[in-house]
Amino acid sequence: MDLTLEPSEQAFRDELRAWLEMNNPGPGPEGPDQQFEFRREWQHKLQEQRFAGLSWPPEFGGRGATLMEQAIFGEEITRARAPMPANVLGLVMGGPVVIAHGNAEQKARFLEPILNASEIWCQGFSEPDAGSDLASLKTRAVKVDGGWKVTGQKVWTSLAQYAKWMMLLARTDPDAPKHNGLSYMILDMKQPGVQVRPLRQITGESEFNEVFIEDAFVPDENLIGEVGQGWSVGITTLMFERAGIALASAMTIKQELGELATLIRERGMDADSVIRQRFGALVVHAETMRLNSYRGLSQAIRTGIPGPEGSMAKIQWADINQGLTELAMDVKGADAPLADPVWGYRLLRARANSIEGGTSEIQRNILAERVLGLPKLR
Amino acid sequence: MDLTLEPSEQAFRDELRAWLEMNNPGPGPEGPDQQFEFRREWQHKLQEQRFAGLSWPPEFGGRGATLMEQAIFGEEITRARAPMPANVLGLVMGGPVVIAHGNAEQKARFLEPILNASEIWCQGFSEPDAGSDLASLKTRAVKVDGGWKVTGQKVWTSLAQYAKWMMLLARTDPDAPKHNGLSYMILDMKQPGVQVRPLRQITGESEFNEVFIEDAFVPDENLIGEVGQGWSVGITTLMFERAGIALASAMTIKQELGELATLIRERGMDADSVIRQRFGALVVHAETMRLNSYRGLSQAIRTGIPGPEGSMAKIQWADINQGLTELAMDVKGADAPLADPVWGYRLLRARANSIEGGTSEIQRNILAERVLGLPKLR
Amino acid sequence: MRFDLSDEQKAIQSAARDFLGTRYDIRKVRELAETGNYDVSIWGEIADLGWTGLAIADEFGGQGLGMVELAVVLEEFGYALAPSPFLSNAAAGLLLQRAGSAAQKQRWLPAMASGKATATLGVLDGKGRALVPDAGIASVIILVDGQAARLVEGPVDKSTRVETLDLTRHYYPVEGEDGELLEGDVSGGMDLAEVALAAELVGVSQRAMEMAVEYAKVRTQFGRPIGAYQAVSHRCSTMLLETESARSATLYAAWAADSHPEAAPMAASVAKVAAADAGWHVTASALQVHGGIGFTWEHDLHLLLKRAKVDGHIFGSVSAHRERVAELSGLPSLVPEGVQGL
Amino acid sequence: MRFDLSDEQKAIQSAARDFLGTRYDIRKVRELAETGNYDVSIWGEIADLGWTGLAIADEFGGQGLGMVELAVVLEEFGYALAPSPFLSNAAAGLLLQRAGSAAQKQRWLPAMASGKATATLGVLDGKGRALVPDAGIASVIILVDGQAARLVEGPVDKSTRVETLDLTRHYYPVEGEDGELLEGDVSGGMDLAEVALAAELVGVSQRAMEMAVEYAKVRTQFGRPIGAYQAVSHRCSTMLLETESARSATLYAAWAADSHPEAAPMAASVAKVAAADAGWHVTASALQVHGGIGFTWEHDLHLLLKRAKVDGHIFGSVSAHRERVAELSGLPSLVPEGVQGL
Repeated sequence: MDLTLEPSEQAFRDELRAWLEMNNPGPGPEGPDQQFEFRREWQHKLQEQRFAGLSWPPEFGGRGATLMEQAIFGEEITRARAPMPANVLGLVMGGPVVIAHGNAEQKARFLEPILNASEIWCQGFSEPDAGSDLASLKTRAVKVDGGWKVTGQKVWTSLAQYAKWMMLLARTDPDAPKHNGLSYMILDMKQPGVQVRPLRQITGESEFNEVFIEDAFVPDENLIGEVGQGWSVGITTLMFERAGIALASAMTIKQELGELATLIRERGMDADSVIRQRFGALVVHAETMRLNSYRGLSQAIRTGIPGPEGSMAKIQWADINQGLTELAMDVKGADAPLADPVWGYRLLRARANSIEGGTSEIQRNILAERVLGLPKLR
Repeated sequence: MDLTLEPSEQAFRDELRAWLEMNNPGPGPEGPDQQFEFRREWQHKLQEQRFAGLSWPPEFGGRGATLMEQAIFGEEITRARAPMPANVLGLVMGGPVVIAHGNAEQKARFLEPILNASEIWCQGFSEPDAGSDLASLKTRAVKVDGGWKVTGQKVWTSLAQYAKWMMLLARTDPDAPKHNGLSYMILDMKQPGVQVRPLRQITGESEFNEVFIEDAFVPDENLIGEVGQGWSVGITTLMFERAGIALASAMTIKQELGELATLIRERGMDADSVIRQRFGALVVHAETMRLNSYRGLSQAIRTGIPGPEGSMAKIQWADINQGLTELAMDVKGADAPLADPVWGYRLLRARANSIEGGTSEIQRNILAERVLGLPKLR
Repeated sequence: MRFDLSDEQKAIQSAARDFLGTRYDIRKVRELAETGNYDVSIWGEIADLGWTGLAIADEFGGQGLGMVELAVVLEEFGYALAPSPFLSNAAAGLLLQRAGSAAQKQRWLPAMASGKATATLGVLDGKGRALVPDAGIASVIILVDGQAARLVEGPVDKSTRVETLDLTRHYYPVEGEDGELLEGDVSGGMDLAEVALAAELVGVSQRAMEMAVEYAKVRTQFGRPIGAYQAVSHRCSTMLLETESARSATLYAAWAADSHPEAAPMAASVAKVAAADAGWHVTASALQVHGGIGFTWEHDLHLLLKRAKVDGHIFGSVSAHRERVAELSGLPSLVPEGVQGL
Repeated sequence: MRFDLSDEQKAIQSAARDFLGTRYDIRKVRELAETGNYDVSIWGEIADLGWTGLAIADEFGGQGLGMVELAVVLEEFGYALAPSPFLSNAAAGLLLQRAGSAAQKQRWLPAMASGKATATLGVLDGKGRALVPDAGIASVIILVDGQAARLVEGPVDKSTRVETLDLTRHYYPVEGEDGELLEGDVSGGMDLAEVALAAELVGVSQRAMEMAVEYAKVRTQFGRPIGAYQAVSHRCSTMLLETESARSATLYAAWAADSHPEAAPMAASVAKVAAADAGWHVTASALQVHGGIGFTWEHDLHLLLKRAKVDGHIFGSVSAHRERVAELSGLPSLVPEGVQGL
């Protein structure tokens, strides 16, 4: 039991923190397109220090950072309230998949444009009828000469409007058992068979898109891994993504609890013991989430792979966000109804936290089946 | 929408209330056996006014009370903190079953001794392996000359130590689908094949028993209804029992909330706004439980049968009892650990409330399937 | 005893469900919400149906029916999520009738009963401001300040409308200093207003629950309708329990207001707390049942969710009513009067 | 960074699990509980293993190990539900070592390290009384009163033992006026005591969770193991989440106490709240999973449930620690010091 950082990790953190203090570009412009271009610039800046391809091996332009360094990066960039790089999905998921499962040509073709944000990536896994039950996805890829013809619909696709490439899970064998018939391929978004429609959320903004795919073409050379191996190619990246995100999420929550404390004081509610107890309970919950995440990270560092215990922090994250935004409403009292880009927005946004990235119900199934060994419902 | 009582109901309540004021014997002696004899006397006293056989038709010695009058009785006897009659299960379940499904000889044989408490009844439904899944019970009744040989084990059998008769659900056809193979019979507890063992609870007391039945004999004339019809004979009584109990339970909760308010004041916690909010929330919950029960009663009066909505009050009852006893512990603070026949006892006893009489999980299944029409899990 | 609507009350309920279901079809609701309008023509029809005067006494040209009948109609307005000043007008009418002087009542109630004038109601916060629904179209604005209330003539300038979470109702900030005092039973009148609000919330909850249950029956994942999984079905059971509890509490409070005045204050606070809690819990829970689709603007659920959240913060606060329930149930307040207040 | 036990710490854990599992087999625990005894012979073995001096400095004859090692052993005492003065003695030792004078430490710690003397700890309530575990056998009783603590010599008369919900530990009411003052860091010492208590509660929760999960795998109703139903499996997931959260918080607080003192006060309060809440929620939830059988005296679960409940009410109150967390997280207390206090 030793939570101190290694000297090299400490050095990495200090260097990163100092660099962020000098280079943090701030929140950037309003407007989604302007914001996106701003983040593209920011990615260039990050990549000058090899912070964009943080986890990538040096031979592909990365920094070869350890899991611990990746976690530190997530924490620090959040702490600094610095923006995320534009091509975040390519950096965190697409690139690592190509590196792990791609061939030499694919590496040569795809990696560099991810790093320099000249080609943006999005992820095409979820479908309208395949949410929690992702493996039931229906988008079909039919073999044709030189490649595949793809037809189907994807949903919750962030960055699709900017993306050149989609990480696509499609069904290449409709007769195989459901996980086995899937393949992982890289779809060119800039072709007539691909239509992107923004999906407006209850918050009013559009973080996500629907993508309608009709007879779009994927050449053979864009298949990653073997035909029928798409599930295992795609799913491992999701676990690493979660482990990396947990600590950054805990930092965000800490910041928001700090803002909530400010709100409580400003509203003169800091003498109200009911509010204080609710706030204290949230902080306790947030601290245990942070510590659970550290424990999970520590385990992942030793075993090489994040465990199903990560579902705990995911459940906690949603619960805490929902609880803290509800408390903020009660603190605002008679002003709670007013549209408010901070707390009003967050209240609504938090409702999705128990759905996105695997519902809390699915996370509880994972804990029950994979950690506790309880029987799966058949 | 009119919650005023009919003049006849008002008169019944006033008469009952006045009578209870004059005749309430108080809590009675310590010691289970002395207490039981005291309640036997009390039943005699009640039956002088035909309050014991309250719901029974006058020709069988009852008062022919309406559902509303039964509910008033439950509320008033609870309000007066008067004891329950000794033969409560015979009065509320055994007698009504015999009246509804028994033949003339059975009515002549069984009813009078229930009313005068000379023969106590207990209920033999639950078994160690048949709790929530009651219909899977295994106690077997094998046809022999002139009756049935019964072997099995029953559990959670209150009053078994005093009982002459058990309302027994036993499997008479092991090959029939599980609900269809059951029959309802009346077992003589005073025979060598029946052993009663008290079941000690976590509270330290023994409200219940285990009953071990080995080759006990039930004569043909003690079969109630048809062979194989036991499930429908037995189960209807449970629904009526619940409707009658709900209002009395709401009254008990009201009394306990009153005692809790006293505790809060005595402990000087009545200026603590956290305690006040928790208390207020419990009162709101208790009021809605009471009102839900009234609504359920009102519906049962019109339709003649209590509906599945009764599961709502059952869930609430358990939640409220558990919540209010936990609040009492927090009010007691540093004294909470001390053994306390009031709050310490109730804290432990309340844990069973979400299990006994159908777990809260089963009640939620009932609401989902029978009120909301959601699909049953297969 | 009949803890249920009478045949006459059921007829009102059914008429309201039919009328509002056609006039405020959910596409219409969405259109009005997104354009920030009410539909004035429907208001005329509502007045013609006599609902604007439902609980206003005969002598003022109303129907002289009770709080139960009004609650029945209000639940349907909530169920339909009608963008309409019906709630604010009804609540103000209740308060005016209970607490206004003879002259005030004579002046305003007949016009309100006929639908020619509308009134509204706001509760002042600590800084002398209130967020008042529909103040931009109301002829009368009643501002409540603790146990006192004042009447000012409206409407306020429509351009002062502020954006709230709830797209289906229009709010205006109003400062409250002047105005004629209402000298009667303001507290009793506010209790009626809270019951009216609770009734609307019951309707909102009912609608959200029905949507969730319907979806749980048809949405299939892992080879089963999701409603067959206890994570979903028990969630729906809890929604039922909260909605029915709020309904029981509201009907009882409405009945008590009409027929059992000594129970009315406690009953009103219980209804307020139960309905406000149910409103948020049930709509948020319905969103969870729907998963991602429930988080989209295109789906109608968010309109209910937002109405429920805002409804939980207008008039008195839920915690103040919980406090009042404690106070009326054996824990007399230790705080000098006036410091708390609803 | 290693948020997990070192190999050495794991060896201690495994030794403790093995030793306590044999010495405090659950039948033995039940027998001791029902007869109201501890087993003195086991205490001698515990001392021989060096656990009585685990966290006592070398200079006083202890092992000089850290709070993490002590927490590891305490979790196993909780898991075994050992009827033993180990917790009270350890907690008092931590406080004495942190807050005692050189003379006080010299006088008592060596005897405690060797197991020849035991100490205990109680927190005075508003009336100057404390419910003190194991005061009937302790040579030293430390009574904490806000930020002050006094040391009195024990033991108290064994006949003054009072019955509590927890059958596995012995409590005595002690009045606290006299005694030598502890002049050092009482607050820091109490934080250590709370972490010790939290560690025990983690063990209690772990045991209850394991029992529930095991039962859910073998108990069949409606043709399936009940653990296949989400009403049960999700309940078990929540038990896991609460138990692991309490464990993370406790290990962190123990590590902070040893290695990161500026984080120690907050970490101790977080651990206290998380572990006390988990203790009751998990044991009560385990009872629900067991159904009727879990409500019987014959089943072992109630021994855990009762220990958890009582543990949640000794030392500082959970709400006082929640308040302290708020205070340390951006909401400075507005109440003059000394009015609240843990």
